[in-house]
Amino acid sequence: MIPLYFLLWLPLAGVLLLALLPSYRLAGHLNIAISAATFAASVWLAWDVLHTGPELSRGNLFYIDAFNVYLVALTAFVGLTTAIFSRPYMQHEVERGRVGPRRMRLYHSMYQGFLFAMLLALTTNNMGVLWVAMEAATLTTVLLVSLYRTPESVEAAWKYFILCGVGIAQALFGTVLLYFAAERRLGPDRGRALLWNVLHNHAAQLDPAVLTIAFVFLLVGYGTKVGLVPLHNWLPDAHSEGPTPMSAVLSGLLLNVALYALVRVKMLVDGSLHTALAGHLMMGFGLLSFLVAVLFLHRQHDIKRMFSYSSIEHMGLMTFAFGIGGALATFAALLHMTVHSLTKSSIFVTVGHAAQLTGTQRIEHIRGLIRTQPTVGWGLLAGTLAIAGFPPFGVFMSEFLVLNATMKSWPWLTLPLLLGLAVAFAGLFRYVQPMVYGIPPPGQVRVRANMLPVAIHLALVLWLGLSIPLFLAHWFEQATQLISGSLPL
Amino acid sequence: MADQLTGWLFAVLQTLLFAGTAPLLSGWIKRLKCHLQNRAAPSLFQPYRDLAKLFGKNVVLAQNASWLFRVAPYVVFGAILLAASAVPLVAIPLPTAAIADVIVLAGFFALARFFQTLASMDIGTTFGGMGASREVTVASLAEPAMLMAVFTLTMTASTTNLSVAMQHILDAGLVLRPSFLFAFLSLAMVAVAETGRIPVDNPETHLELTMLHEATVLEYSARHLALIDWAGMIKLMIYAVLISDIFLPWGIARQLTLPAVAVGVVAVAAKLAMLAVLLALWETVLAKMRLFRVPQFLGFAFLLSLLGLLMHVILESAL
Amino acid sequence: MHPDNLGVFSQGILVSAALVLFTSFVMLAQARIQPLIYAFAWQGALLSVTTALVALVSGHAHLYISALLTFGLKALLIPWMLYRLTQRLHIQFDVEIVSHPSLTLLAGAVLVVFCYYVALPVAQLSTLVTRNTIAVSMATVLLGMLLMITRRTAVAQVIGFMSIENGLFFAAVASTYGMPMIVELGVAFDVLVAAVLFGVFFFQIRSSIDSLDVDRLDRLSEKGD
Amino acid sequence: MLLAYGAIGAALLSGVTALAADRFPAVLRWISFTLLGLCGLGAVAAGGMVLLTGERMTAQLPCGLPWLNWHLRLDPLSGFFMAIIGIAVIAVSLYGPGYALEFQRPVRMPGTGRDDSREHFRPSLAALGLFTGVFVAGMLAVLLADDAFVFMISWELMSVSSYLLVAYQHQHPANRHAAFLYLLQAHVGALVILLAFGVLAGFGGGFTFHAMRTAHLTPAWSSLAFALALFGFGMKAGMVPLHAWLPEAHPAAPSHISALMSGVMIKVAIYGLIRFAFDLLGQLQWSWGLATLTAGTATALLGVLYALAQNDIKRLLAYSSVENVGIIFMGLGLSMIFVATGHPAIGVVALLAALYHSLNHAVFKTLLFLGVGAVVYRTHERDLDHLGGLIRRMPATALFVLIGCLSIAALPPFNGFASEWLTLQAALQVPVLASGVLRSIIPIAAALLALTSALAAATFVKVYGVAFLGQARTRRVAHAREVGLGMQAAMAMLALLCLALGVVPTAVIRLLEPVTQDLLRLRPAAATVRGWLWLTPVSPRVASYSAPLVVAAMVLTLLAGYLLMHWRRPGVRRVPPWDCGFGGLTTRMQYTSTAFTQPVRRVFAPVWHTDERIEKHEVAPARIAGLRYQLHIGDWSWTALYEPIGRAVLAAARRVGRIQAGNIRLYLAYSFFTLLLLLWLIS
Repeated sequence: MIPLYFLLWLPLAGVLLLALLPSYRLAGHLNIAISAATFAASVWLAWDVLHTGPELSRGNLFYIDAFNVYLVALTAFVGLTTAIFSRPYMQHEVERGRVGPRRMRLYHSMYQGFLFAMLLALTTNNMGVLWVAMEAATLTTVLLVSLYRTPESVEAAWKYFILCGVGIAQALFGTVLLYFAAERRLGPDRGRALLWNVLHNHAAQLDPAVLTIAFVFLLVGYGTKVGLVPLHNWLPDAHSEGPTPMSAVLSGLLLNVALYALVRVKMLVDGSLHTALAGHLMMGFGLLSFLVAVLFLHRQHDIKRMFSYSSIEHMGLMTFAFGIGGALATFAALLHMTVHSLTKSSIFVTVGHAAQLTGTQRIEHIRGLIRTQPTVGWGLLAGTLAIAGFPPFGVFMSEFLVLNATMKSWPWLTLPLLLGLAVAFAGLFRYVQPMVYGIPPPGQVRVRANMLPVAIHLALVLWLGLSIPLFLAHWFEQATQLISGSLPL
Repeated sequence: MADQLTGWLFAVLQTLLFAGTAPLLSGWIKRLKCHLQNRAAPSLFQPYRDLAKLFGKNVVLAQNASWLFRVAPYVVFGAILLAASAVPLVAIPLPTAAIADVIVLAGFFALARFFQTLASMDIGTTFGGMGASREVTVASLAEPAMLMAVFTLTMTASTTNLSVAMQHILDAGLVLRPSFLFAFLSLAMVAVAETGRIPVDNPETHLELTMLHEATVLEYSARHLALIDWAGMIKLMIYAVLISDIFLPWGIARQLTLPAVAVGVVAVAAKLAMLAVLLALWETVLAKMRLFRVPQFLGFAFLLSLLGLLMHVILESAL
Repeated sequence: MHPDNLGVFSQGILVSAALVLFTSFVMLAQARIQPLIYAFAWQGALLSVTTALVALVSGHAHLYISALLTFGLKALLIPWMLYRLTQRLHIQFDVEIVSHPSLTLLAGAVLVVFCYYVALPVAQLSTLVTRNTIAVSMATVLLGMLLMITRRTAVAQVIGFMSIENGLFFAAVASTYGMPMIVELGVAFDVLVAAVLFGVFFFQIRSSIDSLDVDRLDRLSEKGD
Repeated sequence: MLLAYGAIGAALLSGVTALAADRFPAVLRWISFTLLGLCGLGAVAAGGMVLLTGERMTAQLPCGLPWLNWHLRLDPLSGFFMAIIGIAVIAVSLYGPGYALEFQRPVRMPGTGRDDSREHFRPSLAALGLFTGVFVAGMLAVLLADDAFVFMISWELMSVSSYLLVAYQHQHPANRHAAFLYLLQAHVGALVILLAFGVLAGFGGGFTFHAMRTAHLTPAWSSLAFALALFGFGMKAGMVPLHAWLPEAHPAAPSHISALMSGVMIKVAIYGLIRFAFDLLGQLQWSWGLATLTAGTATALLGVLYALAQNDIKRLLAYSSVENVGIIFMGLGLSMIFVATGHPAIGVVALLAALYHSLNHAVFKTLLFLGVGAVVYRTHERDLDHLGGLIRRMPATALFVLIGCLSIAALPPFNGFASEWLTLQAALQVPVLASGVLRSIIPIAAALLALTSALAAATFVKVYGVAFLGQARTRRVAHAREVGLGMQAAMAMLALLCLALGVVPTAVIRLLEPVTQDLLRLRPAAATVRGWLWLTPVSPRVASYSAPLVVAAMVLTLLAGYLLMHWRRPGVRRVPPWDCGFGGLTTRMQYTSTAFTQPVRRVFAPVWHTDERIEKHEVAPARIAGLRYQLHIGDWSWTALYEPIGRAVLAAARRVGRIQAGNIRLYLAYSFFTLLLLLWLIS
């Protein structure tokens, strides 16, 4: 459990430290250092869990199993790479005078705060604390969305704040009902009644009626944060208006965490209901989000906004897959979580550079990236290909599995899925291609770009696409077994 | 072994016969036409004289003519000659018929046309291009009709090998087949188009608006021109022989004995003479049609052959 | 159940529950900013009273703490902050036009019925004194949302948001005698931070569109062309 | 198998080495292309070995999913296509080093100012080399794949890399548009193929081809699967009306890539269809055959008609690829029909014809694209109406292209003729069929095939006549020079192959025996019964063709004629062209390609979206000083199919866009009502 404490205390310390540190240059380095340490801790933790199996911390406050440990590692990793990217990027922003040093302090400290909130949400064993952490994640990021203080960013932040706040509130109500149901069964020792492992063990005894209502509230609540249509409206705004590193972690991580919470809940509900209600609801929402987002892709003017819609699309796909349930689908969804967050964050990194070197986020003003700065151009192209599900990138593998699972259990739903994939692809490419190709407009200049994160991420995605390393496969299988109760094949 | 050798020998002889008598046929046709249009007729051997004269002359070549222009006549002649060698003229047992069946025959014609049209474009004159363009248009419309007609026959005989087909028809004896009727008509029309006769083309004229084939040979002279003209005559004869020997093969020699072959020669001569009369009449009665009426003409030919095919499928599938 | 076969405190709980719900309706109907804040404060106070009563009935000591917490936070601190803000933004006397107020109230009433209908199966199970309060709290939550939907000023929306929080808290207290302490604290902390942030945002919005009318925040949309 | 690995490895390696090419161009020209050549040799060797021994080799790579490794397999069918790819790749690797010089000199960017520093740029050689390598590797990998997963991966790899090559010269908007269209259609096709595999896998319980072979499908399901496959692979192969991307994309790429795409990539699609229909699905149904035959006929005819109407020489070649794909499809369709109706012997002939034509088309289309590439390389002119007279400037290229034209126009004794002859022979065997419908439809298809080949001949008379014969129409063309030896060698090799494949068809058929053995459990016994000299597809009695003798006879007659003519040399006088005595011949009097096709355009008018404009510049009534003629030939599939779909999607997007109205209260209302709805649902 030692690594766990490191994992949580490091970012928490970071919050205070960075809040006090005046020099933003130094803060940038420190930010990287802390994230690196956190990542190391997560790896250590993963190592432990991989060898000794699920762990329950003293006081039952934390519970680490295969499902969340790999998300922890992923979160810490993306946190690190994004931090690496954010240092030069934000410096450049300061030089452009979009943010002042004081706000940079806020930025850095909130960055760590956000990481902390997510790690807490992932590792905690207490549904209540999970809720608190999710809310905290919102609170820490909401000020970062409006970091530039432009009217758009403020508007985006406000919507983000209100919608997520209200949504999360529903989730809390669901949690209360959950507690209510559990506490009536587990009786006296109230403290344990919200512990996930306890709930999971006694899921069968929980009262279905209550849990159904609870699930609805939790679905709407956490679903808002996952960005399920029609609760998604905050997402494109928030992702497109904040500073790019934020967009990267929001798209890459926050959505994952929310989905994680939703899946945890689903596991409980399934245990109690013995009907596929939860699954069907998730499938419905997933499919709807997928299809709607796909169409939105065709009406974009802002490059970051476009990719946030693609995040909605992929989240919808994952939700759908988790909804289907079976081992294969779950495996696919887990894999898709990983590859999507890797790819999407790398895309946002690239997009950030692109926006800096053209000085705009308007798609129609970005042209000929490959000429101006080949690394950025190719990076964007590769990332888009990857996210559009072209082999040999990992996204293809997961989508392949999702389709596969769908064909097995819901053959006719493969049609809308395929249609959606095609339309989504068209939507992405009709905008991306002119940006990377062609002749750059005057005044488009190279910038100091750190493409290392992109390279690493894409390389990883490629690796996952060609062959899943054994330990990872092992993890996925454990997690699959945990969630769906059976092994893939 | 011995009879094989005689077979090949005979094949060569027959080919020479083909080449040798082709001018005679066109001379005969010319003569008939003159009589019909009561003009003073040239001698039956006029074509030979023309050829001989042309062979004797020096070649006058355009400055910018390329090697292709000079090779083309030989290729054209060669291709047509090969085609001739594959068609049973007087006797059925023809080893060369196995080398090239009907489809290959069409292929040879196409080859000849390909080179002739190319050559006509080589100099870069307007007439050349015009001729080539029209020639290929007409040809590409004639080809399917012809193949369709041939299919009808070959489906009856279930072979594309000419001598085998004729054998089969002879063995079947005198059978009236509706399909053959249509096939005959369409093949005749195609032949008219392919050999550049009225009403599709007019070999006698050099008027810009009317000529197809002639436009492609304007720049040629002397031996080149001779070869091309000769090839044209052979082509005409091939079509005539095809029609006559396929639709009324009687008289053609079945084995290579002298009397049989003699009978064959006479028979084929008679048949060709008759056909020539028909052609002459036809050319006298009809007038050259506008270029863009030709597609309709050939379309009709295609329709006929299609009908023939359907007749075969519907009425004769029992036969 | 009939109130008359209950203890006086239990009756008190029911009464205050009713009052909480009533305050939500008041807020829904209230067009002026300042009275809205007062109503909100009253709701907080009633909430803490309820909590105290529940603590008294059920004898859970830790509920007293949360009662105090609630009172401090939701009856005093947050209303006060909001009040100060409205003063500093000079909007305390603003009156906003609520479209079809009566219709809104009617909708609220329907909502209550709906919530009762939904919560019925849950209520059947409950052995607690305060069994039907789940419906009430759910209603409070939904009424809060309704408030947010019908109001255009940011302040009103915040109050709606807070009243949703109240509803949640009420649910927690009334249906399950409160959540585990750590969760309580966490939630309270979150609410506090949220309140502060709202304060910040008023100014940001004000400075960006020099008004607090959220309907004018519609730059980001996909309507275009 | 090792050879195949080696080939793929070499291809990838050449791609990797090319990365250095931006700094040292020589690397690309010498190392990368050499490796590519090795790859080609390896592929040919691997394919040839399998074809000669007729054995199958399988392997598994520890990649992919934990429970689904990569299954690979090399059997005669894949071997044959591997050999095809190999040949083309060898040619390209010979051609490349010379051709790549084209991209070393900076190119002017259109639309930028004179004194602009960005006016010139150098296309990245690294990208060119890298993607070429990956492209080739992808194609080879598709052939090796033995489970749907590997198949899809390598398939998409092939598509993506070729897409990047199409977009290589992306300074031209047209190329960008072409690339987008290409990738989009490729992706859609891939998804459909995936669905087809999914149906099979659903019944077979696994994504390995082995499992699919053992799957037992109901006729309805297998028909569905086949329909999907036909759609997917047809889209890649350029089946009408899914062909729209092909004439856009193939010309856009650098010529040697166009050669690969047109020559072999669409063959990979054909391979996919054969593998799917004949191997995986097994039980063929004659209705599929009919569908394929009809599609093929339409494709062939429309393809050639569109080709005929083109003036851009590379576009023209692309359309003629569509035509040839149609011919191949006809062969496949016939084969399906005959096999399904219980005449495997004839089915084999048809299948042979299809395979044979795939090989031939690969050879002569590659040759033609390389030749045209040479022309473009020297003249920077793709419009036929600006070329002319090249036979005198580039004699070698002219000769090779002539051979290519003869082959593609299906003229004896070249290879194109042999395969079309086989197709016709197969079609002529209809009397054996019981169904009168088939017996009347198939001959019509055959006749249309004849029409197609005649039109093809017309097309290439036009190409050769306008581009290589006559007089040069522009100054640049008039000063064109012959290309380097490497490029000539590539073309020479292919030209020889054209002749060889045409002259000894029996040898090719011998090679193909194991393939048919594998697919239809039957060898084309009759075809070579009378020895290598005679090709007798069904039986000597029914039909026979002896290309060697034809060639011999032809050579003899030519020699004889030549000697006869020249035994005493009558002089040759060079004079100005006669031209019916008009004289004053200028290059502008020549028939242009537009003029050449006018009669055909008029005959088949409804096929095109023709937009013909004549602007008269009249100085005085009835005194015309100048005429301006412009003609635009449109593809009807656009207005009929693609534009409506695009519009529909955009309309849907617009509708959906309304829900994101920007008003936060609206959004709140959404979640509010969602909540209510769900609550209402559950209770």
